[in-house]
Amino acid sequence: MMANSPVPLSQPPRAETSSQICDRLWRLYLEMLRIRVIERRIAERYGEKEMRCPVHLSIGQEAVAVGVCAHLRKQDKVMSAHRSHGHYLAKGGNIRAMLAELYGREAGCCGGRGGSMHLIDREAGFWGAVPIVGSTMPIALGLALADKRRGGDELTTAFFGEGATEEGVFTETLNLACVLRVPMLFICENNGFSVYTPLSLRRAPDFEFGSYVRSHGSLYFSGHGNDVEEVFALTGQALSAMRQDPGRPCVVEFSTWRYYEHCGPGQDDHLGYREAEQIKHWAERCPLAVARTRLLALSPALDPEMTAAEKRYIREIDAVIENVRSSPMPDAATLQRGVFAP
Amino acid sequence: MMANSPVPLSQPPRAETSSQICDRLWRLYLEMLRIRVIERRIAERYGEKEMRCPVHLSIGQEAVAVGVCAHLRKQDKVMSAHRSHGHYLAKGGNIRAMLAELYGREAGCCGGRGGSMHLIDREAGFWGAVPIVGSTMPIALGLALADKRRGGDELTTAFFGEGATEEGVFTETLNLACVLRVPMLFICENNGFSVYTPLSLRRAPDFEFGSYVRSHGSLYFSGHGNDVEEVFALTGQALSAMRQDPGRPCVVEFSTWRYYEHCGPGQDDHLGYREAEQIKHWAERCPLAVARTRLLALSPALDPEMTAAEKRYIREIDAVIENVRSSPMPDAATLQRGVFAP
Amino acid sequence: MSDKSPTRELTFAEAIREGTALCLARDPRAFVIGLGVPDPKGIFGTTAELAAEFGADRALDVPLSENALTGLVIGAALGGMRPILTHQRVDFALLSLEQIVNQAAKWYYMFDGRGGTIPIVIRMIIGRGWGQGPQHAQSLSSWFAHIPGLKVVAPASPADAKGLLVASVEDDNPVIFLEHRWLHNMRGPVPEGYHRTPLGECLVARSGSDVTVVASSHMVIEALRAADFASAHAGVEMEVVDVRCLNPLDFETIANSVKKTRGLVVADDDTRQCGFAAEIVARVGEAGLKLNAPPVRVTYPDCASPSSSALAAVYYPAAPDLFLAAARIVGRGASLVDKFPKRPCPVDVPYLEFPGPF
Amino acid sequence: MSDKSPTRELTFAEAIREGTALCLARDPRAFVIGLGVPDPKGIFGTTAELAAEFGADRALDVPLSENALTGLVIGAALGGMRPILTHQRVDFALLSLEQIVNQAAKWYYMFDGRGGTIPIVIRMIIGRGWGQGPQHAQSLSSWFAHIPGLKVVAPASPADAKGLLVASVEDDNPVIFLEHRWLHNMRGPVPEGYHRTPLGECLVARSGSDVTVVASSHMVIEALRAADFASAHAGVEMEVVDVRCLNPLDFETIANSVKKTRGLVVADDDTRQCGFAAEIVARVGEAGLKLNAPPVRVTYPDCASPSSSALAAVYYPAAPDLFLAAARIVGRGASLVDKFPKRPCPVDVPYLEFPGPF
Ligand SMILES: Cc1ncc(C[n+]2csc(CCOP(=O)(O)OP(=O)(O)O)c2C)c(N)n1
Ligand SMILES: Cc1ncc(C[n+]2csc(CCOP(=O)(O)OP(=O)(O)O)c2C)c(N)n1
Ligand SMILES: [Mg+2]
Ligand SMILES: [Mg+2]
Repeated sequence: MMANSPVPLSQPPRAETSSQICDRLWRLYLEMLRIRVIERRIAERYGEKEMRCPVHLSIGQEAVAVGVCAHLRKQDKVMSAHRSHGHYLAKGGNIRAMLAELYGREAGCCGGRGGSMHLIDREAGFWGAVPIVGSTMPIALGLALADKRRGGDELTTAFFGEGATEEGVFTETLNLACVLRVPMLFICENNGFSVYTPLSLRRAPDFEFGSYVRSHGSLYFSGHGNDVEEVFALTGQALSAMRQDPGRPCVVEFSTWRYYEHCGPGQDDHLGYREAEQIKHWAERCPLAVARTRLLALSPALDPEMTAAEKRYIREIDAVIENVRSSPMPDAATLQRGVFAP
Repeated sequence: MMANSPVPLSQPPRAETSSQICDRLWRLYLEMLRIRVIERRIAERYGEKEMRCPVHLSIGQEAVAVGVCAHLRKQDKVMSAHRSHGHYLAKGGNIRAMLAELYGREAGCCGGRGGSMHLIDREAGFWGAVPIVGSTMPIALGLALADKRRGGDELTTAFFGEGATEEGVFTETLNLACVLRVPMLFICENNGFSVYTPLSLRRAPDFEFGSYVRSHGSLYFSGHGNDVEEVFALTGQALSAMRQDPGRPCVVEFSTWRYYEHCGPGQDDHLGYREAEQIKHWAERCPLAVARTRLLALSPALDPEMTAAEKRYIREIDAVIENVRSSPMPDAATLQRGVFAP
Repeated sequence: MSDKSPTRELTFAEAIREGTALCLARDPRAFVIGLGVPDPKGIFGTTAELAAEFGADRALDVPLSENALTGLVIGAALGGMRPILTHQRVDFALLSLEQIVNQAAKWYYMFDGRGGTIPIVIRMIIGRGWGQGPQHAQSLSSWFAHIPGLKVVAPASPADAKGLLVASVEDDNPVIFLEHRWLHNMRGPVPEGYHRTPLGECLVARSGSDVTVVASSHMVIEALRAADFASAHAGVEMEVVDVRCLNPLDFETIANSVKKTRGLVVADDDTRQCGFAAEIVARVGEAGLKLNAPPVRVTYPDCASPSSSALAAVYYPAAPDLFLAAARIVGRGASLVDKFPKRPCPVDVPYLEFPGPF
Repeated sequence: MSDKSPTRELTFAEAIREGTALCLARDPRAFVIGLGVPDPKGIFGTTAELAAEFGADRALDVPLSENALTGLVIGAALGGMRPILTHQRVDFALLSLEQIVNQAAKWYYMFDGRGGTIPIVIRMIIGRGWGQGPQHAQSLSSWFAHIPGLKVVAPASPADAKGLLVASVEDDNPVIFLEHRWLHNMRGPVPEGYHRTPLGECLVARSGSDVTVVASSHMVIEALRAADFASAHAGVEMEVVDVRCLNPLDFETIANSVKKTRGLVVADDDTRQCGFAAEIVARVGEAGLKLNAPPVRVTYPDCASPSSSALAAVYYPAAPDLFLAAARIVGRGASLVDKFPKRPCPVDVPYLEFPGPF
């Protein structure tokens, strides 16, 4: 079985790399690679029509998930939305439960009830994803409030797309966080699109997300989301700013790009809703390629290890898929189980 | 009958005052006085239990209504919320239809169906008030959009309290206005309270309303709402800024204070939810007193005219009330009329 | 449950306040949150002095943000708290239905139990009074009862207000707690101490042999008035079933009553089409229960609630209408409706001293 | 109305697109607005190329702001426009219910006509498909039908999709236009030209003498399949009444059918409690219509819609269930249900080539 949890950064530096930087980047890279391999496999096998639910792949956006989650401990909490595979995996979510969910199996993290848009693994600190845009933001705030009241030191993080910030619930949630002084982390993945709709149809040319956020009394940072080292560093900065100013929430915005269609297993740049120049710009900034180039510059010897790791991940995901495919579907008799909690 | 429309500023200066400034202030003062007298009368007679609906008096906030509406033409459109008497009257709403509505009569502006929280007089350009906080903001935007598409030059204004800006619908509406380039005027009356709840429980200490608004790409102005000349001047500035930058909405925030309880005919400072110092501060800044003092300094001879005007307004409102009280209640047989438009 | 002084009387509002205070005292995870919770009027007295007694962080005021606030209490509940959220009017809760319906109601089911439970109580004030008008006097009880995963409670007496509130706070599911504004000042005996009324049980509030009236919330009061009159003047014995909990629904009690009386009136403080009354009539029909006459729904007409007292008088059905429906079903006494005692106060207030303006 | 080529076939989605284009061409005040309206997929083809044909300001894309957007179209309608607002799922419209219920539905009534009319059409996609799961497969038709002032339309055929859409745009009231996702790719004859189907009229989609099935939207398709089988194999003649418009409801057509058949099955693509099916059963009961057997509701069970195809198979009732209900009422043929032809495709798609993923 594959590792279910991201490699924690508190581990001692690996022997085979000399510098800590290289070591960290190597581990971040591996985690991104693992997620990429898994999602690619999902895309490849989707056409078999055995995963019978919508899938929103995060291929291209792995660096945000991995760079942010690298700072989180198991007990820290994460919530997400429709595009949550990467967050779930980076937070250490159980891969078999995820795949089983996509395959509609009993062993799925929701027993097959949710499909890809409803991932959950509370043991790994992944407290749930739902596909109504924006809706987990206040729920995550409530989780953070409960921890604060309990005197716990857990950090709660909500991942969402830039589209979610257009919903009124974003300002309401951020304001509540500021007023109630709940130090929660909001991670906005700005990939420029809400389905097919570009930002230019959703925000005025002079819209200023940073001052929007700060006007509430929240901290705000922004950076490149396809550079996992920058994501890692910026998240670290955000967390230390939060520690220095306790009770303040923080929003971090990362620019990024999805390489696949909004929903489904394919690519759709032929539809023409994204400009060729943009497409090219981002194609050159694949988060895995960026990290790989840098790693190889630091340590050329990693090249074969990369190939080996990829092969290993492929083997692992294929094994999971085969295991899941032979696992039972939910028992029809359980259909009405749990409408009410006992 | 009393005048139903605000004294238009395009009228030639009155003979009895020398300066234009004085003349304008006099007319603004008279309009505030008229509104004050009407609402005071409502408060005084509310205990008779013949006005059987909630009333949210705007006593203390007249300067905003009057100073803003003095810029508006009849065809310009206004919408408001629960505390709308002042806006309705300043826009020229029919006083008899308003009182009849409060008295639940057939002649009410809603035929008695709405009560005080549902004023309307489209002929006067008052397109409706409803008591769900924030809900007329996007409706007003839709009106403005329709005018824009028709190529009309009408201006649409939404009045609302600062509490309404906490609802998600405010940012959604403002963003839509900016994205669709609809030049609409948002007037925020910041009286510091949402019912009994002070701003300090609703916004972080470093909340910045101005940058919140501007971050959307909107214009923003703010000023003292109890000084009718400042309200008039600032609104003028706002309108010329809008003319210079076509397609941009504008939010103007006025600080003000309500002298009466949130809802009902009484004063409730004995309840202790507002600080004595604040109460004193604002008591000294009654918009009528401010204007009166200034007027008398400009033209002491106005003193008896003020007294005479007040008496006249009292007579007029009393006549309206007596007229309304003897008017018929709605016919019970009409209960289900107009569930659907024909 | 303790029942030391069953004759002690409280108002419905005081009973809610007492139940809430007991929950706050017993369970440190419980807190009350909502617009106006700690304010001088304390939501018609139901939250009065809770902040003073339990601290400001157990009785919280908030910005105007119904939607996010609902998400916040859902999350807090997932995190182990037991929030009680208040809305001063159900009409305002319309802004939060996405969270209530998509998230709170489904969470436990859709994550197959692994998402955790959402023990929240959402108090909503429904109903009329003093010309509130079209946007401050709705019920929408059938909306909530339509959603799987929501428990829906609507007490009619001070005792049940307390007992059902306590049970709602203890329940691990989201509970919609509907309070008709006309009930807050009604007095009645309320058991002292930590008293719980189980969710999901109808109460036969008055037994009778001739016709069954199914009612909830304030309509129970009207039904009992109708039953008193019917018994005293028409020799018609109306059995009044107080639904108390619209979901889960104790249909057995209703069915047993209908089997006995073979007559059915459903009284519902809501507009008619697709209202809760339709569900009761449908279930009785589906169950094949024999009726001596067609069932009757007594509801608001299908239009919004008007403000003017002249229109309110014809909009809201009351005891005489229930009596008339019952008498017609039984086939005697209908003409006596003219003898029904006049209301001692105007039609738009529950009693003469009703303070208004809300 | 022109009917040049009644045999010309279009898909349901194409029919909506055609109806919309005709409205845009005929009335310069009409425009379409909503997330994805001008995008390459054009809301399952229903808005395809409208922006190219009529200009970007007649087919608008928007930010994610369902609530304000609804207010915006209400205001635009007051200002003389005739907006068609689209939601890709009814579930998203939950964010806008305050505007729909408090404002759009009540405006004309609560201002006693002086507020003006709100001619808006709100298209909402309902229903399942490809494992959408708990938050993307609701119906909520009874919610809308419960609100006075909303017209609620749910076509079942391409012809009605076009005709009812045109009539909805022409109507001066807010119209909730419900499109079941499984219908979009179904083909059927569609009249050419500016064709209008009046709101508020049920259609007897198939006549029969033994039992009435009342259905709307996709359930009509299932009912017709059931009726074909019942007639061919069990000698049971099911009359299928397609509701088409849930409010205002043409109960007369339903009552006439029930009077004839003395049997009632109500098929509803929604959960059961307080659903629209309850309203039909209640009305039939209240009207005192004689039935040979108790009425039956065929609905979803009272739980959220699960994603897995194994659960979908038991969650969604289909033609065999309707046949079984009808056969039991009539008292013959029930055992033939085992002979019901198997679906030619998996249970979670309407037909084998259903593209998914939405
Ligand atoms: C409230 C709501 N409205 C609309 C949708 C349909 N929808 C699903 S994902 C999505 C795009 C959201 O964009 P963004 O938040 O930027 O996330 P991304 O898909 O780009 O990762 C939309 C509009 C939804 N799920 N919920
Ligand atoms: C959506 C909604 N939530 C709550 C209320 C109850 N309510 C009525 S007025 C009001 C205060 C609003 O404050 P503000 O907007 O500042 O206006 P003000 O009363 O100060 O003029 C509240 C909370 C409401 N009417 N609508
Ligand atoms: Mg995006
Ligand atoms: Mg205020």
